[in-house]
Amino acid sequence: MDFTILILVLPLVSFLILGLCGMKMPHKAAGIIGTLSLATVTLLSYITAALYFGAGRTAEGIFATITPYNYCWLPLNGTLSIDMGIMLDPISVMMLIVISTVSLMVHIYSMGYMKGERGFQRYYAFLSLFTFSMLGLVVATNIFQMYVFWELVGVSSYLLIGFYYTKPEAIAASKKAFIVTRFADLFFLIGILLYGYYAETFSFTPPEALLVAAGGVIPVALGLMFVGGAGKSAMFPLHIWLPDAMEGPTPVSALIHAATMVVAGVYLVARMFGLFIGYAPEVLHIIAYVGLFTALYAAVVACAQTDIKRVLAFSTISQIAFMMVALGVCTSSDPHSGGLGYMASMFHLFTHAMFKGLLFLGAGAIIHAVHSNEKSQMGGLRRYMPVTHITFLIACLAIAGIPPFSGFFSKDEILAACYSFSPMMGAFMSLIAALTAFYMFRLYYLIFWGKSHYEEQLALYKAGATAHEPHKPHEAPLTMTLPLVILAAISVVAGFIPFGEFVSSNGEPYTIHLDYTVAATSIALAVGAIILATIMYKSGESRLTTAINSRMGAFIQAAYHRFYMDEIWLFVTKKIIFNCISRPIAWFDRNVIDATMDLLATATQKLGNILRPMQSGNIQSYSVWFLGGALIIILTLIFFA
Amino acid sequence: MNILNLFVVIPLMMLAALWLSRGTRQIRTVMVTGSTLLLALSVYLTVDFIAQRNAGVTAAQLYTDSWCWYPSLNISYSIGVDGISVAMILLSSIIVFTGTFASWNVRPHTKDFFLWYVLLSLGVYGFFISTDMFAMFMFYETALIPMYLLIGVWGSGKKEYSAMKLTLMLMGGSAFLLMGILGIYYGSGATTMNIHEIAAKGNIPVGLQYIFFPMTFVGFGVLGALFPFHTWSPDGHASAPTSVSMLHAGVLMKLGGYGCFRIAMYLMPQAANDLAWIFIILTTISVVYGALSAISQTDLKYINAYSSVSHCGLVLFALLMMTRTSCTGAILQMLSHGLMTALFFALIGMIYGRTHTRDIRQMQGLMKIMPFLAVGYVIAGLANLGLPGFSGFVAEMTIFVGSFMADGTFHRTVTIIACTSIVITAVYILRVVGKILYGEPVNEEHKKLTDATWDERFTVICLIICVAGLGIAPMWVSNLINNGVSDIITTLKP
Amino acid sequence: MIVPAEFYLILATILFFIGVFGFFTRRNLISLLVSTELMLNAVDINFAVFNAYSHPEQLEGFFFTMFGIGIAAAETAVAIAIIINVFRNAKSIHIKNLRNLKH
Amino acid sequence: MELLSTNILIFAALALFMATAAFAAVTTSRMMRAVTYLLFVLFGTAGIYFMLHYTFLGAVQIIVYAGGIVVLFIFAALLIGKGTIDVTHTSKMRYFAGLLTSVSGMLITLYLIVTGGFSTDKFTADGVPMKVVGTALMGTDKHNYVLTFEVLSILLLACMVGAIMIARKK
Repeated sequence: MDFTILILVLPLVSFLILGLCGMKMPHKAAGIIGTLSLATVTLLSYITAALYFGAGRTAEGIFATITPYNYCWLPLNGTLSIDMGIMLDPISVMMLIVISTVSLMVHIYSMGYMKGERGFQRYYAFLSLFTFSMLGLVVATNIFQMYVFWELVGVSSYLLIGFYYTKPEAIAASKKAFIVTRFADLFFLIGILLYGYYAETFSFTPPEALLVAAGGVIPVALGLMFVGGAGKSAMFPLHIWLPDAMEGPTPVSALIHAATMVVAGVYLVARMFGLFIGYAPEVLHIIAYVGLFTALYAAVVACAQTDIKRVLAFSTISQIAFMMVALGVCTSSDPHSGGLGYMASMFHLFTHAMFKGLLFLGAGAIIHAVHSNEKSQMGGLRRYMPVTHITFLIACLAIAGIPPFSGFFSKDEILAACYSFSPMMGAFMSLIAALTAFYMFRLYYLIFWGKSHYEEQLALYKAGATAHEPHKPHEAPLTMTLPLVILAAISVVAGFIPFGEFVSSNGEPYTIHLDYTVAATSIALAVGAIILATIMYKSGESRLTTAINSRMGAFIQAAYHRFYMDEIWLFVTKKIIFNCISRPIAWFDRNVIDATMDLLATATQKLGNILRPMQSGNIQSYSVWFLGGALIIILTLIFFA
Repeated sequence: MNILNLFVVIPLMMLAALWLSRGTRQIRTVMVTGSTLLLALSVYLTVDFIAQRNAGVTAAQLYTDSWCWYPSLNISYSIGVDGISVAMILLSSIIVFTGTFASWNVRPHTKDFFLWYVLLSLGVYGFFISTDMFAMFMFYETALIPMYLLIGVWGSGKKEYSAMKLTLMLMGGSAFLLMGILGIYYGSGATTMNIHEIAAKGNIPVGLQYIFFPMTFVGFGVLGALFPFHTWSPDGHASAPTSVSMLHAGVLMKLGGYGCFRIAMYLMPQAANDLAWIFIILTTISVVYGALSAISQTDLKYINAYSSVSHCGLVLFALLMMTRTSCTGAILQMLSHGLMTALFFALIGMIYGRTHTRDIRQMQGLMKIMPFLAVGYVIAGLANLGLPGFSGFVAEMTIFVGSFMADGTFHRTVTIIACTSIVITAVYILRVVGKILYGEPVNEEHKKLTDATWDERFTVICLIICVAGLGIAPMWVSNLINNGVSDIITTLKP
Repeated sequence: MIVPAEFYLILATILFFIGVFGFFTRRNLISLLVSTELMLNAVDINFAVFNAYSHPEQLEGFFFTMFGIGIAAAETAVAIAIIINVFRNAKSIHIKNLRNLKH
Repeated sequence: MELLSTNILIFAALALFMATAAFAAVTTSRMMRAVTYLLFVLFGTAGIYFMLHYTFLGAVQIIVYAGGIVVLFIFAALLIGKGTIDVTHTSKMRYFAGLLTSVSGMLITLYLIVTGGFSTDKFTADGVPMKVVGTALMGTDKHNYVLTFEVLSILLLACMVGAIMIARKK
């Protein structure tokens, strides 16, 4: 599998070419270079997957972990070193496919979406950098390599969110995203340090004896690593950066903030799954509860948002929380008893990447058409944008969990895992799944059905009420619709992939079988939610909607403001850290420490001023002092010598 | 002839040539030739040193030579380098080289500026090649004095005040240092000033070590921006001209860490072990406090100066942890911080030269006006906040992993505290980047400004290549300094 | 009866310190010079007395006194020249007015 | 009583006269008077030299000091302010500081002289013959002073030139 190095090298080369001499290239050339390199990477990833899974299982019945490259990059001491390499195992191969597929779609899509934008070459350079980092992250051979690429992913996300660097919101959002995730990464780093110290290695398979000897430290280390993962994967309360990150170009949101980077935290927990199960099952349960709360919170908030990308962002948070919950409810590594969640989580990661990517790209097409993110500017678009409409509908059905779309299968596995953990957990998760269906269809109806904003404006224009003719929404160009169609196709069929055959918690094959009670419940709930959404939103705001709005106004307002989490964070950072810590420290430095130093200087000067009159140039006073001094010396000599 | 002598001889010849030269053109020719020679020489030295090490030469010091200056006090001009010094010499050469280009258009009194500049670098080189305490001290002072004039004459803002403050505080430090050196000399029996001979004897009484270790450490620590003796740094850096800031933050502050390691800790291991905790607390404060102070500054140079306090604090912090990994990390951090901060100061100088303000509230949207400088600034910022692929990450990670290896809960706790600085660093770097580079340009005056000229581009690109090079391939540094560090660590932790 | 040497010394001491007192307290350049002469005289007396009482076989004190007188003459001449010049420039010989040399 | 021999009586009178004149010289407020009192002191000093039988020295004292230097003083005093310029003292503070230091200095010195114990046994009333003085001044042996003499003469010359240069009108 020596060629796998190309998977990493190609995006990097493309980044360097575009980054260094992109400015001198025509837009088209830059786009083609980026897309071609990515297409090659995608092809290589598929070949890798084919070869890897095609090679068959070992005697133990698992897919062997292959490490074609592993070099010592930086030796730290006798036992520890930071290695760089490529490791292939079922989940990393699966991630390769997810990342390269979505990334390729986004590359193609961006050719249309970003056409004519200032900094087009830069955009492709950053995309390549991101793809490189994300691929490096998933094939990491050890936790430190993962951390290295983790940081790189963070910075590419920063650069891409801040792509429109003249927009104040984008600047603020990029800063926020980087700092919040960096804050979480601090815990990740501390976790790594603890882990490395006690396990004496950064690899994923440490010697068991050392871990047992370390005792209670390993759960702490793993918990800290999870905090890092929570930062990237936007778990409550570190989720605040993700909705703001929607200020970036929409394809970027699709790639980074829906399909790939944000699931890095899930991937991290999955990567360390063996350790979690073996040494820190209680931490896994904490993860489950954090995930549950996040899923619920995000789903509720999503119901009240008006910006379509924000709705999708909260939906993403909620869905990632689903994956986290699925990992958290695992109680053993046997998929047949308690370990189902692992497979479910990975499966959901896979399907979610496809349909959420599709949703974002669809949203991008819509935004491209109406030049706004606000739902009030939309409505009735199904007539103008048929392809987008159909693909968006497919994605909505997938995320709502309607068979035979892919989301149904993966979500069903998660729910099954939750029910087997505890019925309470399962019930909550079913409820959230229903909420998901509700807010997705609310979004769907608000965009594609109801009164057309364009027609209203046109009517106004014709009546002479507005001065300029409204812009007519139009279907996106082929470069944009093609990825939509491809992703939609994948979303339709992905559910039938025998995912358990490839990925499971202990590596052994697992045949997915539906738990019909769970499936029936969730379908019923989803359909119910969709019907409710249809009643409420199909033709604009119905009576029911108004009634609900007036009854629960305060709650909806709170949800619209995301339960004021941003304000709390802003208070903590702005008021407490900036005004109550940094300012006083800076003041302290200038006025206490520096002043002390200055005081030494001024004291010397004052003393000099006191002594200066003695140096008057007046011979008489000199001689008085001289004689006085001489007398003192003489007296000393007389009486002490 | 010993190759190391060239590091003193070439600057001396440059001084003579500068003195004789007339007109900017000749001065530039002398400077470029000289600094290029020095750079080539130090690259050669590095390569040759690594080659010798790989060939199995294990002597602690290579290229040693000694010439007695003043027999009655056993002062001699002894030279010799180990890996740490080689690394530092390489760093100095890079900074001197790029600094020359960064001060391409310095005015007025171009000739005098470069005379002092070369004298300063002479002191720096002399310090790193010496193995005699007194010679080191002498070169150290040689490096300090020109700083006063360079800031006082060619600086900006409150330059006289800053120059005076900087010089006085560093001189205060060197007073302690001199006492420390004399203490070491007499404590070890007054037979030699050579560091390695004293270390080999290891006979300084513990009582004396307790007195003279803090003196020496603080003496060098002032230069290494040890809390609470760091306050010269913000004012000094803010007022210094670009290339002086580069050389000062990039190299001169490293003299502090180097001296702490080479003289204070190496010669007085017992006291270093027993008293480390005090200084670990101080350096931890430096690390976090410097970073926190940087958040609310509004002057670009102040931000960077406080950032230097934080990063240099990390150097001393890692040295005091006294594990091999952490000390390797400290050396890496010296290199890395030297390069990064030089890059930063160079860029700030270039931006200031155009906008005539360093107040971040008065600048906006520079990315559109001067894309090259702005991109350079972003890269410098990312390197500073420890992005993988740049030197800062390598250094910080080595330090954190190494410090974590040190025994004791105390060490681990302070390591975790020090780790928080990476988040705080991100905050102040991104704050500045967001404020001055992004957004739409608002100031009409600024819209007319031009992007970097060729000499500025050259400076910036050189430094970025160095920073990235060190960050992508850090292995060779470990190879280079391994022996040097383990010598000292073996003395410290037998 | 010979006058004891101490008597002379006491007299010289008294004269010397009267001169010192004058030097410390007078404000007029000429008065200062007068005080200086008093001190010089006292010292001259001492030289002569020590010579006469301790080493009469050699004449070192004797000649020291003589040369002292000579040098006093020279010194006075120069000093008075300076005082006159100062007076001509500053219109005063009060030392409180003579501060221009300081700056 | 032997203590009150003629010599001692003469010395006492001389000493009293000199001390009084000296004190008057530094306290009088008229410049001419100060110079006159100084003249008295100088004459007294010559008397002291005569008592020591250093007659040549006494003569030099009268000729050079009393005759030469005092004339210079008088000229200066007259040139500057017709002798009317007052010679008042400095500030009270400095007056007392000066008084304190001089008195304490005097007391310490007197204490040392009184407790020191000088031998007076070598004193002879022979005086110094002129021939000895002359040969010693012009001789080149040990304890001869021709070099000093010549140096002094050059000094005097230099002073003369210097004084003229300084006092000359521009």
